[in-house]
Amino acid sequence: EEARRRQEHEAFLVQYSFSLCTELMYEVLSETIKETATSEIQQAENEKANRVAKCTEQVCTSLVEETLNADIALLVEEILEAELQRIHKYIK
Amino acid sequence: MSKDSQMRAAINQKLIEMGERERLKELLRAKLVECGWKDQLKAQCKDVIKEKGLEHVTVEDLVTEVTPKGRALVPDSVKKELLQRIRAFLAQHATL
Amino acid sequence: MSKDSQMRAAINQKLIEMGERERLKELLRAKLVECGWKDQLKAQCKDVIKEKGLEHVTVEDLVTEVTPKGRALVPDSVKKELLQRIRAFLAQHATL
Repeated sequence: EEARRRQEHEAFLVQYSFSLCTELMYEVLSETIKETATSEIQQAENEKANRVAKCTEQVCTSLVEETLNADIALLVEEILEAELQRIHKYIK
Repeated sequence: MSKDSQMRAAINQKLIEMGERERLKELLRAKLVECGWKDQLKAQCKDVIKEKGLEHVTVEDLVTEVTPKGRALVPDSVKKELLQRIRAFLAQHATL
Repeated sequence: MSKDSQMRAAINQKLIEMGERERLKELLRAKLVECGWKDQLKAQCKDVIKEKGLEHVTVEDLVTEVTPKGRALVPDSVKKELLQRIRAFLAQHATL
């Protein structure tokens, strides 16, 4: 009887060990996968927000440059033209 | 309640009371980092986000997508070590 | 094409598509007149012409000479306002 009880107890422990192992594995993996997925999405969102901010600044800078280059060239032409006209008038 | 369920409940309680359940989970978490599983999982998540586009992925989608591979990627050695540790605890604390 | 250049291209395309790029340039021009930038730059050009003599100055020379100062003279507040306006536009109109 004692030997039978011992055997049954052993069988129970083996079966319990497996089920506990599976249960813990399931819990930890589920938690870790959820945490990792959340943090990876957050990280991707942060990277994207940083990229949008940086690129917006770059686009703004190039828009300013483009406008200034065009306007400075125009202004210079106008001024030189006006100066030339002034001198022609003076000579005449 | 059957004898088995009584014993199961008693061991479960002991595991919690003695903090062993949490320690086992901690051990498993540490092993998953140590064996590179967590890095593989991160890479897997990045791949899915890249493939689908960030705007088309929710946390739930990502979890559903990576879970099967994540579970499959756990090395047998990690499972064995956890089982070993559970058995050692039971041998000490689940006497007849 | 890098991710950054893709993003810049997408922003520019949206600005151009909706005519906002031209409106922003107009706004900048108006602000430059308003803050006295244009007058300061004119004075700067006249100084250079006076100093070097009209016969020794070409359009290219003068542009090269006054451009750095022209850039430096743009008030930060104007640049900030422009950036703010681009951000607001993108927030309203673009899914980047």
